[in-house]
Formats: sequence, C-alpha cells, structure tokens
Amino acid sequence: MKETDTKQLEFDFKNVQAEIVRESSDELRLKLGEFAGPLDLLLYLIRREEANIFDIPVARITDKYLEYIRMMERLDIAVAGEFLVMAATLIEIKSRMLLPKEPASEGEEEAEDPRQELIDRLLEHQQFKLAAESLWTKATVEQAVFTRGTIETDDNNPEISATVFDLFEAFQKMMDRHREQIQLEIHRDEMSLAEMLRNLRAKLKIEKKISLLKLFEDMGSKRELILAFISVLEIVRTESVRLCQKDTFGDITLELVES
Amino acid sequence: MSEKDKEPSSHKTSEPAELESAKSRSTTELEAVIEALIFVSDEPLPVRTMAKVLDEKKDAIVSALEELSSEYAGRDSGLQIREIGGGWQMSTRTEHHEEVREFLKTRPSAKLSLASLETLAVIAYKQPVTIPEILEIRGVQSASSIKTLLDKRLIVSRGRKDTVGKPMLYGTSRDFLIQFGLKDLSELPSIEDFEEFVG
Amino acid sequence: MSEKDKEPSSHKTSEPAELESAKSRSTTELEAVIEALIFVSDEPLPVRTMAKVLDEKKDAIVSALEELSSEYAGRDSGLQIREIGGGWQMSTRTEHHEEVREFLKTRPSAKLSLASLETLAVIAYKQPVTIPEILEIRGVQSASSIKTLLDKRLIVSRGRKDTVGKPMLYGTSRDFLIQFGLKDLSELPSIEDFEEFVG
Repeated sequence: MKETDTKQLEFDFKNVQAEIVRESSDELRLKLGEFAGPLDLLLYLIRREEANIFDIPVARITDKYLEYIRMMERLDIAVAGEFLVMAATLIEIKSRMLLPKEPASEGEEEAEDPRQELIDRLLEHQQFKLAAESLWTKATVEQAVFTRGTIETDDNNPEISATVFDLFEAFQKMMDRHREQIQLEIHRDEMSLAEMLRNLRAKLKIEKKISLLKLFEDMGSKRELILAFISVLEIVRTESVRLCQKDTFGDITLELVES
Repeated sequence: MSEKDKEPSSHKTSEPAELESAKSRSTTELEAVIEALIFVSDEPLPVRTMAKVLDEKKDAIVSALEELSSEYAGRDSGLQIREIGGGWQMSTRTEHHEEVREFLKTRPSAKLSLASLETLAVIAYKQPVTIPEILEIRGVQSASSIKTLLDKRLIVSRGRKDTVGKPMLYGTSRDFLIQFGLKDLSELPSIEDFEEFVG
Repeated sequence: MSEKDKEPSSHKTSEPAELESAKSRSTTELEAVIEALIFVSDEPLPVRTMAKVLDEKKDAIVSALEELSSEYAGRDSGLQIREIGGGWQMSTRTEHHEEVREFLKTRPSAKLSLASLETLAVIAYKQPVTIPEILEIRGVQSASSIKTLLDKRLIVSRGRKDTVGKPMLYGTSRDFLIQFGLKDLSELPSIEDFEEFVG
C-alpha cells in the first residue's frame, strides 16, 4: 500500500541533484536544487566522478568544483559566499596534499589526513540528507491520513470559537471557489461558430439593428470576439444587411434591409 | 425510486457485474471506504454523493451502509452510523453522552463546522438570502448547516422572498452580533480591512 | 440553556452513586466510551486526559486503547486508532486516501522544500540546536527555512544557548510529531541508521 502512496505523491528525491539543465532553447540554467550548498555540490561531483568518498581525489574534485563556480559566474548566477569558502578550503587541502608527508616520528600517531575534516562533514551532511528523505517519506504517508470532519456535538455551549475573521475568510474562499466555478462553466460553454451565427441572426431579426461596438463588448472571451466578427462578415456576405457608420471611427451598426 | 434510471446505461447492458465496478472493490473494501468518507465529512453524507465519489451504484452503497451500521451496533461500539437529515453520519452513542459532555467541557468552546461557518458567512454578507441562493454560492446543500445555525440562534428567518416558491429568507440574529463581538453588521470586516495585512 | 449548564455539577455533588457506577465499567464499556472520546476530540487525546475524565486508572485506559486499536486493525475498518504526538487519534487509513481526497476536493498540501526538510531533519536529530550549528551541518544559510518551519509550527524556539551571542535554540513541536506520524521523538530512526547508505 505504501508503495502506491508514495507513487502518487512522488517527486524524485534521488534526482534532485545539482545539475545543469537546459530549460528552454535559449536558456541554460544551473539547477542546484533549492537546498544545494557547497557540500551538495561536492557530493554530486564525487558521485559523478565515481570517486571514493573516503579517498577523495582532491586535485581532480577541486578542479571540477572550481569549474562549476566559474560556470555559475559565467551564467551570471550569484555565487553564495559558502561556495567560495568551500573553494578556499579545497584549495588549501589540495596544497597540503602536495606537501611531502612528514615521516611520523616515534610514538606519534600518523599525521592526520588533511581531507579528514572534510570527509567527516560530507558524511554527516549525507546522513542528514538521508534523514530528510526519510522524513519526507513519513510526511507523505501521513498526508494520506485524514482526521474526522468537524462535529457540532456541544449543544450545551452556544459559544463558538470562530471569529469574524474566520467568517470573512470562509466567505472569501467560497467566493473564490464560486468564481473559479463560473469561469470553468464559461469555458465549457464556449460557443461554436454555428451557434454564434445562429444567435446573431436571431438577434438581428428581432432588433433589426445591432451596434457592433456593443456586440463586441458583450463577448466574454477573445475567442467569442473572433467568432462574432466572423459571423458579422458571414452575415454581410450572405444576407440583406448593411453596415452603417455615421462618424469616422464611430460605432458601426449592422442593419437588416427589409425587402 | 428513480435511482436506477440514472445509472449509466452502458454499465447496465454491456458488462457482467463482476467487471463493471470500475474500482472492483470487495464488499469489505466498499464498507471501509464508506466508513472513511462518513468519518471525514462535515455534514451527514448523502448516498448520492458517496455513489458519485466512489463510482458505485446507489444500491451497493445503501447495502454497505446498512451492513456497516449494524456492524457498529453489533460490536458495542462507542460510535454509531445512522441516517440523519438526508445523509449518513457517524456520531457518539447516547449512552456515553455524559462522559462526552464532561470531556467537551474541558475545552474552551465548540467549533462550528466549516460547512456551517461557510453558510453563516454567506448569510452574514448576503442577507437576506434564500437557501437556493446559498446553494448557488457554496455549491453544496446547506440544509443541515441552516438547522445548526438556527439551533444556535445565530440566524433567523426574515420572511419570504417574493419569487417562485416563495423561499424563506434568512439573516443573522442579534446573538450573532453578540457572539462575534459586533456592534452592527457594518462592522463586519470587508476586503479593505485585509489589504494592509497583505502588503 | 443555563439550566443545562448547571445539570452536571448538581449530579456530581448530590449523588455519589453516579461516581461509583462510573468506575465499575466493564472492559467493553470502557473501550466504547474511550472510542467516543477519541472520536470527538479535535486533537490526539492523551491517556492522562482520558483517565481524568473517566476517573479510571491510566493502566486500564492504556490496555483498553491497545485492545481498541487492534480491534480496528483486525476488522478491516476504513479507520484506525493509533498513538501519535503524545495522544491517541482516530483517522482514516492510508488505503483510502484517493477517495477521501476526491471527496474533500483537497490536494496534498504543499510540501516542504528540500531546504526546509533538511533543516528540519537537522533540528529533529540535534535539538536543541542553534542556527550556526545548522549552518555547519548543512553548509548553507538556513534562515528562510527556519522561518518557514516556524510559520508551519513544525519547530519552536527552546530558549537561548549560553554561549557568545546567546543564539536561539530550536527544537521540533508537537505538530511535527503529528504531521510526520510519530508517537514521540524516540520513533525517529536513529541517525546512525543512515550511515550504511553513504557512498
């Protein structure tokens, strides 16, 4: 069961990684994911280079990292301070790696790997990313659970905890819903050309004279407006009508010519 | 009953009963999902609504409801499922009302259901208003909310509208003003009052 | 209405028999009344509240709850009774979420961004924790995530740390437990469990 739950609400956690995506033909965007900081970028690079997190090839990863930062700058993406701090750290580690290893003197512990602190941070960070993922799964499952609707059992207590603001909010939401519904209905009720033509003919028969300005103004959508315009042209072409315009740029009326 | 007439004819004629139920629920599953719907509903839930949401026949819904209801009665539950006000509702059994009341007293005050709050909002802002007009705005039946609001004396009837069917008009009561801390209706918040919060 | 208010208290004081009978509930009766209380409660209901309202021992309440909960699970109900956020709650089972959502016309509520989730994970496992400590683990500023989490009441401030600058400490809230379906913090998988996946 859980499986279908997650399927329904899924967004692919594993794939939200730092990557360059081509958003559209003219826009290359660096998609780092909202959460991605320098540690995420490093983890991504390590994974992409198929490197071992416990034995990071610092020189190679540093180069890739800097390449990324430069690309961000080229793409005019504000590079957050944290990325630059990490760049400095990487360069420092890289240079320390290049130094000849001091031979460990008697009784001393082996000199610490300059990468160790970074490795620890990456591991901890990775852990919390997985913890976040597990939280996400939990929340997803929990979103499939509903508690009961409000009940009004408390007959003895005429007091209610709603305020005028609750009332207002309920009203606003309802009106929004109402509006949405009406718009939906308008959408569904959109006329065909045949209907528009039929309506216009009927209207002309009754009113004898139609103001085009008024007619076009009454149209609910661009599509209806176009249909109305085509219908007028069609009527002018096929029936005994005339178009009158009293003033230049004035209103045009469509008039039935009595035969 | 006209229910059967409304059933999509394609269902009726083309496929055997087994295949036809789109969701192919077992009786137990149907009862379970109906139980869930009644539970989350703010108001007594009409059979027609369940049939629509679940894409099942009304007959199937009704027999599942009856089964469910008698199951609740049979297992000495603290709850009951019963038909009330044109719909099905889950509620506590009268046996436990004393304890329930005792418990509810520990809470500050009863909440209005969203349904009732919405209905009250429409009446407050559009009064005097008829039930069909409320239906038009809310998009759902409000009969049981109207009853609740009348019981709580938050609304009163204000005569009848002079149109077809002479429907009853409703408006808010003096108690409404008192409970919501308003001097008069002009004190109801308007859109303008909220614009400053948005910015 | 005022008469009814007085009713319960007069019962209480004058008739001790009432109290006695309350205590001598059978197991079935206790389960039933607990079921009723959990049903009417707006929030997960703590054992201690039930014990107090029903004048029963906590042990009795707990074993009735466990019985009730497994009874619900056993009879393929559309509902479940479980412990969450320090109390007991009745809710629908995940199996029916599609139908319930369809009926309530709701969409899954807006998810937390990954940034906020990550911040929440750090707070959940390291609480009480300061913003600089979160920054250290995440490697990025978390101010806007903190704000989101506070707005959603998933985290609360837990005083200030007694170090330089006296930074604010943060921890998770009861709402966090409820929204993530946890009894208490000990139900979070241990952070060490996530180690083996590294690499």
